[in-house]
This record gives sequence, structure tokens and C-alpha cells, in this order.
Amino acid sequence: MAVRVLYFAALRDALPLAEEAVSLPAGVETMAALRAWLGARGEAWAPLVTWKTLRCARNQTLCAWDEPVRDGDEVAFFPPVTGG
Amino acid sequence: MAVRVLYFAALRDALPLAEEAVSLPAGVETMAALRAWLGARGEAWAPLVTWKTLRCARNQTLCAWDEPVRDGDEVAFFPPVTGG
Amino acid sequence: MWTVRVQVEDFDAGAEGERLQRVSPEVGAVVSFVGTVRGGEVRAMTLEHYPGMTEKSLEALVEEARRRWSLVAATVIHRVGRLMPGERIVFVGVASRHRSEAFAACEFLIDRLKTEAPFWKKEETNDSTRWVEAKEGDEARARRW
Amino acid sequence: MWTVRVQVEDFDAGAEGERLQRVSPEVGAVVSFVGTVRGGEVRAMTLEHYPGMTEKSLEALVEEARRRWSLVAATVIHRVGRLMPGERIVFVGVASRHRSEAFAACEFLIDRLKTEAPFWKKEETNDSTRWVEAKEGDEARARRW
Repeated sequence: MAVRVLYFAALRDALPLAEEAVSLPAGVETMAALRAWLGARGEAWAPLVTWKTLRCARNQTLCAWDEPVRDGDEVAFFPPVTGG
Repeated sequence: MAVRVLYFAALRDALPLAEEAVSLPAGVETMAALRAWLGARGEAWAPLVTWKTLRCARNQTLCAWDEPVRDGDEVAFFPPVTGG
Repeated sequence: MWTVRVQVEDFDAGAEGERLQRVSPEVGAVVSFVGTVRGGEVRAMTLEHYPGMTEKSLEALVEEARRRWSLVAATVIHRVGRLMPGERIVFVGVASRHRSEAFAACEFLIDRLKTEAPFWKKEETNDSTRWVEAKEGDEARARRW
Repeated sequence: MWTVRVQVEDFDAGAEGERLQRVSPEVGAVVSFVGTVRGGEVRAMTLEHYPGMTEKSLEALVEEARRRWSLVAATVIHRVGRLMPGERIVFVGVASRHRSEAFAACEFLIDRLKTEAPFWKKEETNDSTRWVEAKEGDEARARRW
């Protein structure tokens, strides 16, 4: 399963990349599992796991952590928004 | 006791005058008493008594019907306001 | 910072909002309300007022808003005379550091203006001319504050 | 009638308000909110966003406002990029027949924009540059709706 992953704002600054294309192993089927898997790739990716207040979006819509992930999705992780 | 009395909007249209200077007899000492006294001067003044929803102001401030009236006051009677 | 005007002429709502925004570097939020004459059956509307008391009552409302919320500036402008459909009647603008105060004070000012400031509307339709009746809902809204 | 824009350029809040007012003879009330960069320690602010999702989330908020209130028109404009103190960040304007709907929908839109639309602010002071933290109060205000 291939997904495109985007990181924004302070989270992006804390990670090695702003954007990546990843192939998910079997069993990574929700946003929570995706986050854990991405964050387990080494020290540089730890903020994905340790930051307590991250939000996520799937296909450009805010979603919950139990949201399923599908092949071809665009997913994003970011800190709470601060616009307006 | 001399007071200046103003009438506005639909009430003014229903009365013979828009404005008058009156000398009050002893005993007419509140806005309610003034209204009753003014309204008792004949058929043409009856709307002052029969209109149920009149409001009043004393010296250009909304007031209650038990507000005392003093010599030299400017008082006004009018329907509920409809600005804005 | 605190402006109240009663006038026959139109006002420039954009310029008034811009002025509120620029009145101090503290301003982070400007909320404004513009009330207009709705079209439809009404061909024209004449606004009568009680000169002197009008300004006094609007100033008292602005004073009360300043006591209740932390505001940086406020402007209330109300037109009088004959207005056509589409024309502006009233402007209420409030500037504050944060938005919640500006929203609350702006709505407070127009709600209370509607029940306390001595203005009366007379509507002209094709058939007739009639004084507008006060709305029950307006009284209820004003009492919330 | 229903406009959402994300842009680097400034906007003309007065012209946007005027357009909302003139969109239909039905309009009797226009409520608008302008948010600006407050002065003080902050020397500049950079607004980042998630292109694509930003427009989508603002459009979804406008859709929700239209379902909840009887509105005639609404405009949401949000700037991105580097802004200086005093500059406008966001415009939310709502036109309706009566004022209560316009006030509610305008405040709903900015409250929910603040917690759902993917914008992030980075502040520059003389000493440092830091990402702005989300405010607890904003979450609480958004949950009221």
C-alpha cells in the first residue's frame, strides 16, 4: 500500500523531510498505526511519536486516529492549527 | 410646575401637537400622573391613555412610569423604538 | 476612540472599519455590523429620531460596553431621514485585542440600540405608509445582556 | 454568494463588506470580522498553510454555516506568507436578512476556522522565531457550536 505523507509547521521543522512517498507493510491500516510505523524509523522520526498534540488529515480532511488508510491516500500530520 | 412635553412617531401623528409647554397642577408628580393628566384633556388626547405600549423619557433618558417629574424637565412620550 | 454619530448622509463602512483597525497597534480584531433597508414591498423608509436624546442614549450604550468588555475603540453611526432599499441605516464597529470581546460588544450595542435608542421607522409601500411595530424578539434579545 | 480565498495579497475589507451588502435586495444585515497582526514584541508573522486542504476546510465550514443558519452570502479570505504588525490576516463576512443569523454564522466561522483550518503562525521577535502554540480557549470556543 502506497501513500503520500506530508508534515507541516513545527513538526516539519523537527523531521528530516516535509513530504515523502512510503510503501506500508501489511498491518499498518489506520492513521494511528501509520504514525507509529513512521515514527519508529529511528531517532530523527521520534517527534511523530513523542509529540502529544499532533493532528492528522486524510485526503485533505481532518480525521481521527482510527481512520483507515487506503492505497493512494494523501495523509498529513501537523501540530494543532493556529490560523485566524 | 412647568415642563416641556414632546411626542414622537405614531403617537405624535395621533395627537394634536408634537410639542407643548404645560403647567402642572399640584399632585401631578410622576410620569404616570403626567401621562394621565395630559390624556384627560379631551378626546384628541385619548391615545396617551389608551395606547398600551407607550414609553417615556425624562430629560432625554428612558425612565420608568414612577419617575418623579420636576419643574423645568423635558419629558417625552413615544411608542417602542424601532431603529437599527 | 469612541465615536457616536447621527446623520442624514451615508457613511463609508469600509473607511470606518479601517479606522478602527488602525486606532492602536493593540487591535487584533474588528467586528462590524451594517444594517440596510431590505427590498421587497418597501419602497422607502423614513427614520425619525429624538435629537439630543439619540446621541445621549448611544453614548450611554458605548459607555456600558466599555465597562463590560475590554475594548480598544468603538463607533456607532445611525442615519435619519428618508432611505431607499439597499441603503445603509446603521454601522456598529468594535475593535479589541481579541475577537470574543469585539463580537460580544458589537452585538450588545446593536441589540440595545434597537430597544433603547429613540429612532422610529416609517415604511412606504405602493399602497400605504405605516409606522413599523417594535418586534417582540428584539426585546428578548436586548434582555439577554 | 459563497466565496473562499487563500492568498498572499492583502484584501479590501470595505469592498468585501459592500459586495456582501449588495449581493441581493434580501440582505438586511452584514456582520464582518477582520483579524490583524497585533503590535508589541512581534516584529513579523509568517503564515504557513496546507494548500488544497485549506480551501477544502474553509468551504466545508461555509457549507456547515449555510446548513445551520439562513444566510444570503458569506466570504472567507485568509492570507498566507509574511505579515507585519497592523496587517490584516483574515476576513469573515456574512450577509443575512436579519442580524442574529449573521452574527452567529460569522462568529462560528472564525471560531471553527481557528481550530480546523490548516494554517500555522510563526512569530518573529527581536530575539527569536517561534511557532505559535494553539490556545486552549480557542478549542473551548469552537466546541460551543
